[in-house]
Parts: sequence; C-alpha cells; structure tokens
Amino acid sequence: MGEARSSGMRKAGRMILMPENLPPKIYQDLGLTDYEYERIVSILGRQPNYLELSMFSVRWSEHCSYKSSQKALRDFPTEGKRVIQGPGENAGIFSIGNGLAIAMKIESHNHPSAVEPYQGAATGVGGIIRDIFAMGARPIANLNSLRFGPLDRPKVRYLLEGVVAGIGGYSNCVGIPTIGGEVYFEDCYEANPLVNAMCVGLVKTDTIIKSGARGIGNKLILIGSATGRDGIHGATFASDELDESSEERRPSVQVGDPFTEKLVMEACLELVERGLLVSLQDLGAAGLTSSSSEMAAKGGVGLEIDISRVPLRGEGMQPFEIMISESQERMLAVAEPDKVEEITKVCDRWGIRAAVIGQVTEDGILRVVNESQTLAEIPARALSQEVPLRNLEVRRPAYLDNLHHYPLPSLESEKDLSQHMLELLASPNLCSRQWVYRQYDQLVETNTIGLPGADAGVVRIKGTHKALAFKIDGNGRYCYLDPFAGGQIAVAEAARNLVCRGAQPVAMTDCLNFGNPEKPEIYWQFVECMRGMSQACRVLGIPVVSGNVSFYNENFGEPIYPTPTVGMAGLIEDMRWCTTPEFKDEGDLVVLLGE
Amino acid sequence: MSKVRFGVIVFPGSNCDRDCYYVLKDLLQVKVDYIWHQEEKPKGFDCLILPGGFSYGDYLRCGAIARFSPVMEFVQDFAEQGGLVLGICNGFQILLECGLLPGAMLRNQGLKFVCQFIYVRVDNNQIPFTGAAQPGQVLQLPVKHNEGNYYVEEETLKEMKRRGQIVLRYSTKEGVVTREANPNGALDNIAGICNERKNVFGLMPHPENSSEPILGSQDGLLIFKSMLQYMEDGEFRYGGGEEFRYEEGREDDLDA
Amino acid sequence: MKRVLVYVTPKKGILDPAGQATQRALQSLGYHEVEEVKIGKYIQLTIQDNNFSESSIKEMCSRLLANPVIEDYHYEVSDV
Amino acid sequence: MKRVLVYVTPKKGILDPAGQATQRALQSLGYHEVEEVKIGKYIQLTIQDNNFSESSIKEMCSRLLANPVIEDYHYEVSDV
Ligand SMILES: Nc1ncnc2c1ncn2[C@@H]1O[C@H](COP(=O)(O)OP(=O)(O)O)[C@@H](O)[C@H]1O
Repeated sequence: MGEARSSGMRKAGRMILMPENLPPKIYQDLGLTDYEYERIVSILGRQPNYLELSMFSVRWSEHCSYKSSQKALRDFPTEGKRVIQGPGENAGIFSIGNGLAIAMKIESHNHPSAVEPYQGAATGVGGIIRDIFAMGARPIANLNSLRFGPLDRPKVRYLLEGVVAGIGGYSNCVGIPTIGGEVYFEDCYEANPLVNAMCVGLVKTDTIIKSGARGIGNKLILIGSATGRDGIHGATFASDELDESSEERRPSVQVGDPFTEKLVMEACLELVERGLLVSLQDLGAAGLTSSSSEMAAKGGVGLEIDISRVPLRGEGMQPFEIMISESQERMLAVAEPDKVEEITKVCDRWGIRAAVIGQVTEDGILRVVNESQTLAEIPARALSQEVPLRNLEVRRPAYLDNLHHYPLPSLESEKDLSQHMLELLASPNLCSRQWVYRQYDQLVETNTIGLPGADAGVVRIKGTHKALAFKIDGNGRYCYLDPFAGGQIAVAEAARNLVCRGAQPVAMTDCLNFGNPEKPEIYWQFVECMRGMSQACRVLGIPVVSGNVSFYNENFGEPIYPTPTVGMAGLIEDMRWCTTPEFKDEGDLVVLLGE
Repeated sequence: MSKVRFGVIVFPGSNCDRDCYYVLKDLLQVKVDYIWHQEEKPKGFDCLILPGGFSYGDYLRCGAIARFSPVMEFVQDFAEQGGLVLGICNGFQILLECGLLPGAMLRNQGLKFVCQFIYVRVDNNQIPFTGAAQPGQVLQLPVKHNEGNYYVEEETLKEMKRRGQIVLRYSTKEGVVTREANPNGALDNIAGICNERKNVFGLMPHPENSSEPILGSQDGLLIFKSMLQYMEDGEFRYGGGEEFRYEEGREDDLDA
Repeated sequence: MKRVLVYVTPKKGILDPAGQATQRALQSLGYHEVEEVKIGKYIQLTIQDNNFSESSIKEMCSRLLANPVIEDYHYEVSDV
Repeated sequence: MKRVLVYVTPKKGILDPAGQATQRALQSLGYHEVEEVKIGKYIQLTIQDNNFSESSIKEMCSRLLANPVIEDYHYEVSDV
C-alpha cells in the first residue's frame, strides 16, 4: 500500500498514454481484426498505444485466448468427486486420497518443433513442467505423443531424431522420468509434426497454490532467467516506424535451459513448501502480459509492473518486447512484502534471480510503468477474459462420402495372411518403440514400477500403497474417417490401456490438434471430435481436468488429420494389483473379453 | 541402527540425490544427510556419495564445472584420509574431472542418451564397494547417460588392471564380457573403477535406481550394503596386495 | 587435400546456456575479468582436392553442420 | 577489451564419435569428397583489458575449458 501511486502521478503518467502517431490499421499487422480493435477502443475508452495494442494482440491470439474453442470446450464434463481443480488453472488437479493429489496437463509445441526440432521439443517439455510446479506439485512423470511424416524421407528422420533427443535432453536433465508416450507416422504430418508433451506432478492437497493474485500491496516477483527477445513473433513488428532493428536481433526460436529450469523448480517448490508465496504462475506464451493479466483477473485485483526492474538479457529492449517476450524458465509470484527477503535468500541459494517487479493494486488495472512513467493501463479482466469469442461455421466435409464407400482390398490366401502379418509387424507404426524411449530417463525418482513398453506407464506413490498409471493416446486416422467415433475411441483406448495395468481411470487431460478452424470443415471435425470425447468421458465417468488446443496445423493449406490426444490417469489402490501384459505360465488360460 | 553416517552431495542440477537418500534412509535405514555443494567443512560423515544427474546442466563437459564446487576440496581431503567416496554416473564424471579417478568420459558411441537395464560383472569384489558380492557375480543395473564411454591411456589401463582397479565391466547375463553387452563403447567394457587405494569408486550404472524388487532389480543394494558392511567391520580387510589377480572370467575378444 | 575449418556460434540474441554457466564458473574460480563466454563448435574437415568447391562447403554448413535458425557459421580454407 | 578465441579439439588418437558420425552423414548426403571430420569446441571469451594475462588464459584452458586427458587446445588473442 506504501507504494500505491498518488492520483497526481497517475495523471501525469497518463499523458504519455495518448496514442503515438501509429500507422493506420497497424492492429491488423499485429493480427487483430477490425471488430477486436473496436472492442479494445471501447474497453479503454480511448485509442490504445503501441504497447497496449501489442499486449492485446498476443493475449487475444488464438493460442492464448481460446477464442475459437472456448464455447465447444464447455461441453467436456469437468466435475467429479476427485476433482480439486478443473480446467482454467495452470494444470488440473485430482485427489488420490491420503491428503495427496495429482496435477496434470498436456501442451503442444508443434510449430516450434517443425522449425527447430530439438529446441522446439525441449522448450515444449520445459513449458509443461512449469505448468505443473506452478501448482506447487513436484513433477513425477512425463509422457509425450508424437506424429511425423513417413520415415523414408530424410527431413522426417531429422525431425524425429531432433524431437526425441530434445524431449530426452530436457526431461532427463531436469530429472523427471519419461514413462510413456506414442509415436505414429503418416503423410499428413510430414511438414507439420505433432509434439504433445504431458507432465504430471504430486502435491499435498494443503500446499496447492493457485495463480490468482491477492492482497493489495503484495509484491510481484519475477523468478528465473533474464528476459530476452525470445519468441517475439515476426508479425508483431511489421510497421516501418517501429521496426528499426533487423530481423536478426529478434530470434523467434527459443533455446531451452533445462539446468535453470531444474533450479527454478527446486526454488519454487521450496518457496511453496515453506508457505512464502501467495500465488504462483508460469510465464508461457505471451510472457508477462499473459501471466500478469491472468493473475490479476483471477484475483479480482490490479497489478502494476515496473519494466525498469525486469532483468534483461537483450540490449535496448523496448517496453513491448519486455511485456510479450517468451523467454523460457521464468515464473511470476505474488508474496507479502515482509516475505521478500526470505524469498530472495531461497532463490540465491539455488543460484537463480528473483526480482521484485511490481505490486498488487486495488483498481483492477494492469499498469505497466517505467519508473515514474506510465506506459500502459488496461483493465486486467478485459485483457484476460473478454476476448470476443468467434462464432465459427461448421460444414460436414465432402471427403467423408467418398471415404465411406472406399473398397477395402480383400485378403486372399493364408499365405497372404502371414505375409501381411509380417508387414504389419515391421511397420514403423507397430514395431518396437525402444529406439525412442531408450533415450529417456525412465527411472529417476525411483518410482517407476511400469516401464515404457507395456500399455501404460506406472509410478508408485511413496509412503502409500498406491500407484498411478498414465497413458497418452490418439488416433488421427479414425478421427479423419469419423471424428465423433474417433473422439470416443481415443478416450476409450486410453481408458482400456489403464485398465490393462489394473488401474481405475480417474481423470483426463487432452491436447486437440486440428487444422485451421476458420474452415468450416475443420471446425466441424473439431466440434464432432469434442462431442465424441465428451460423450465417452460421460459414459466412463472420467472428468477432464485440463487441456490444450492447437489449431492451424496445416501445410500449404493441407490440414493434418484431426488428432486429439488424450492423456489419462488411472489409480491403483494397491500397487501389488498392478498387472503386466505378458503371458506368464505355460498352461494358463487365454480369454478374449468383449465382442 | 548402524552408526555409519552417509552424506549425499547436492550439486546444482543433481537429480539422483533424492534417490540415493531414499535408498539409504528408507530401505537400508541408515543415517544420511544431504551436503550442499557450497559447504566447505561438513562434519561427521563416514561415507560420501556424489549422485547422478546433470550438475551445472552438464554444460561445457560433464562434471567439469561441479568439480570446482566449494565442497570438492573437502571431498578430496576426505578421500585422501581414506574415507569412502562413491560417485554414480554424473558423480563418477566429477571424480574423473577432479582427478580422484583416472581417465575421462567420451560421448556414447551411439551419440544418444541410453537408458536401459544392463548387466555388469564384478571383476573385483575385494574393495569396500563390492565386498558383499561373489567373485564374478553378475548384477543387473540400469544405465542412463549420454557420456559413459570410458577412456584412459593404455599405460594407465595396464597399471589399473595390475592393481585391481577395474571393478565392474559390462557383460552378458551369464557374465561374458562381449561387445554387444557394451551400451556406450567404453574401453574394455569398463563400467566402474576405483582408485589405487580402493576407497574411491565410480560407476556409470545407477545402483540407487535398482534397489527394490518392485523396480525390476535390487542388485544395486549390494553396493550400498558393501559400503555399510565395510564401515561396520571397521577394518580394511580387502584388496591389500599390490598385484591383483582377477578371477578367470570369460571374455570375447573385444579387439577383434 | 584441403583443410576446412568451420566455426559455428550461437546467433546473437539466442540463449547460450553453456556459455553462461561457463562464465559463472570462471568468475567463481576467480577470473573476474571474464565478461562473456560463448560456446560454439569448431569443425575440421579434410576434403579431397579434386572435388572441392566452396559452394558445397556452404551447403554442408547450412544443411548439416550448423542450424541456421539458431546458429551462425563461418569457415576458412587452406591447403594441406 | 580482449577477445580470446579458444579451440578445443579431440586429442590425437582419441575416438571422436561425433566427428565420425558427421562424416558418415555428409557422405550419405552425397559429399563423398569429405575424408575426415573432427569436432571440437570453439569458445569465445571477452576479457577486460586491465586484468588480462596470458598465463590466466592458459590456466582457464587447462583447468576448465579443456580436459587434458582427451582434449588439446590452442587460442588466439585480439583486441576488440
Ligand atoms: N514418444 C514416446 N515416448 C515414450 N514412450 C513411448 C513413446 N512412444 C511409444 N512409447 C512407449 O512404447 C510402448 C508402445 O507404444 P504404442 O505402440 O504406442 O503403445 P500402445 O499400443 O499401448 O498404444 C508404450 O509403452 C509407450 O508408452
């Protein structure tokens, strides 16, 4: 409260909020529509300046705002007796009894992995890990779901090798076992591979921390790496006037630093454990803009950020660059002023930076200042939650009619059958995945009682009799042929895989990979898939606790198959009940269940 | 409860520290504490463990930066006074970098991280870290590393053999040392070595990740139990002689 | 025979975690004069004279030896 | 300011798996003229003038930047 600005200062500051002479329609270059721009003007009651416009453009991007998918996503069942936190936080959480809970989430990093497979995949893993420890949970397992083009193309091999090495490089270094995943090869993913990373963490129910900022006068602390020009998108600086720097100075590919992540993770978990934080949030897409507006909106408060206090890595960074940078390995925390010293000590001990960059205010405004100069003032709630939702058209794609009358070639003789069997076994889509998971540390933390290679990965929970099985599944081909049934199958398959390990499926997370939703056929696929998945979840009684949507997975207008990925958790009450797939003894009966 | 007290050193980026701690505390129920990398004079420890993980991200070279941690002077002194020092994976790399053990690690021959269960044959059970093993006993342990391709100059290798410093070698389940059993290209299938005095031991496989039947193998426990047994016996009844005679172990011609 | 020395360095503005960690390590060893460390690759190629061409060298660099999205490279040619 | 360029290379006779793999990769991309590839590190140090000394550079190299068991190094100094 001590540092709340006097109204005099605020007025003086407001002077510079007058729009600079921005080129007309610069908002279009930033990816905003006419309608969205009008909304921004009416929210602010004036024209936005460039910084404000940049902040809106990244926060209201599809990636951050879910403006095309929000409505459809409401269909998912998200409640259940175990659910502690449904979608909407950094990760979903469900209870497993004994005062313990599991946080889980999936995230896609498809486009970055297509450009730089190692770093793209690595930073994808880094992002999802931060989502988990942002809830105060210690990550206990990673999984991943991968899709590539056919393996006979050198470029595809390069992507596959890089992605797998990147996933391993990051999770192995942070020290989280990768216990499962899937990888498929299909033409439609050739130029647009899918890299979905899932992380699960264990948390005591009474130390769960959330992102909503609280307590007027509390400090806003930026923890971790310095901020550079990472991931600032090309589209963001298209205007002549503002683009004095060369493209070279603005790398949009990010390099992961798993070592720093490990230190940031340990520091944050220690801070949470010792009760030093009020709230915690990771910095992901749209960097400070997104995380601060979410923290403020969720807490029903305002936040003031002084960009002069943000530790920087790049020289001469502009305010908008600081506010939208996607530099990795950073977290944002709110803490009471008298805890700041202690927090700094903990971070120092772990060898990472903690900088007080602002404070919680009463007025609901996200205010960006540079020392005493106000640079931006935006109602946090509007920025975070009032993006105009899109009403997209749906149309059943014409290809379905042809496909449904496709003549399936018939198998002729017995000889054919064994030949086909051999071909199937040798197919990259069915053969052993050992080549992949051998590159992942599956064992660190000494909990992995079900290794990759069987239906689902299993970790035991030390100090209890319990274990948890996790599986990630999806089948783009089915969804392409029938998105509704494909969605159902994805959920059912994950559930079956868990049951095969003796686990009761209890919660789900998902990652919905689709083409351009502005095409009615694609949006139809999306809506149908969602319907199928939701229905399967309802029937099986499995709530969805978190998820992620990735649109625009296309290459030169050719969309990928609709590919929802399902990540599911199953509870094994007694780890001795955990089952394995192999035939055990000679003479045992073999029984086929189902139709 | 045993009086022996273990210390597990925590470097920035260590990630098997908690695993070692768990095995000692919960499975073997012995006294164990973490030692922070910045501590210069920790007191009252009988055995030290440098755990696996990625100290300093393994940037530059595995173990290269960690070896300069303030705690490392203490480790050196401790070793010089005959204290038991165990380095696992990254810990082994740190021991190599600081010269407590001879040789260096190159990248795996396959250029990829390898995580899998392998077999190692105990070629010397006369040291404090393998005393509980039978001669030539085969252990099933996991490896998980990028740089486990052990290298040492030929002259030194000869000396090491003469003194019985080659302790573990990658082998088949039956204990035959073959090229196929070698997961990383290590010279002579070397998986674990000790110093001349036999009180410093480094190995690439992870005994702490294989110390319980439910995790697939409990062979790793043997390493920790050997150390404990040695400490409790309170005397050096192993590996005294200058010339070490390896048990006749089978070995395919690795040079072929 | 030609000897080609290729130098691959992290692009400006791209994070170089190994360089940062090494710089901190040098500082804590007492070399406070070290302001910055960048770590790249140093690749020595031995190439047959008869098939040598600068344009293939450039190709090798941009296709395989360096990743142009995050790395810069330059090279030097000499006879051996 | 001084710029010190440090070149760290695999010692003669030491296996260089990364170099070998790169050579094979170049061959399979059609660059059959490539006879040998060796991969080392290229480290750029920026050092304050007033505390600069060659002997510290040598120390940094032999203590930290290179591992004498498997690596050689050389360096070049220039003003910036
Ligand atoms: N990308 C990956 N990461 C980790 N493990 C993987 C990956 N791909 C496949 N696996 C593992 O390989 C095994 C076989 O994979 P898959 O054939 O997809 O399983 P399923 O037929 O049960 O769906 C599984 O245990 C799976 O966890």
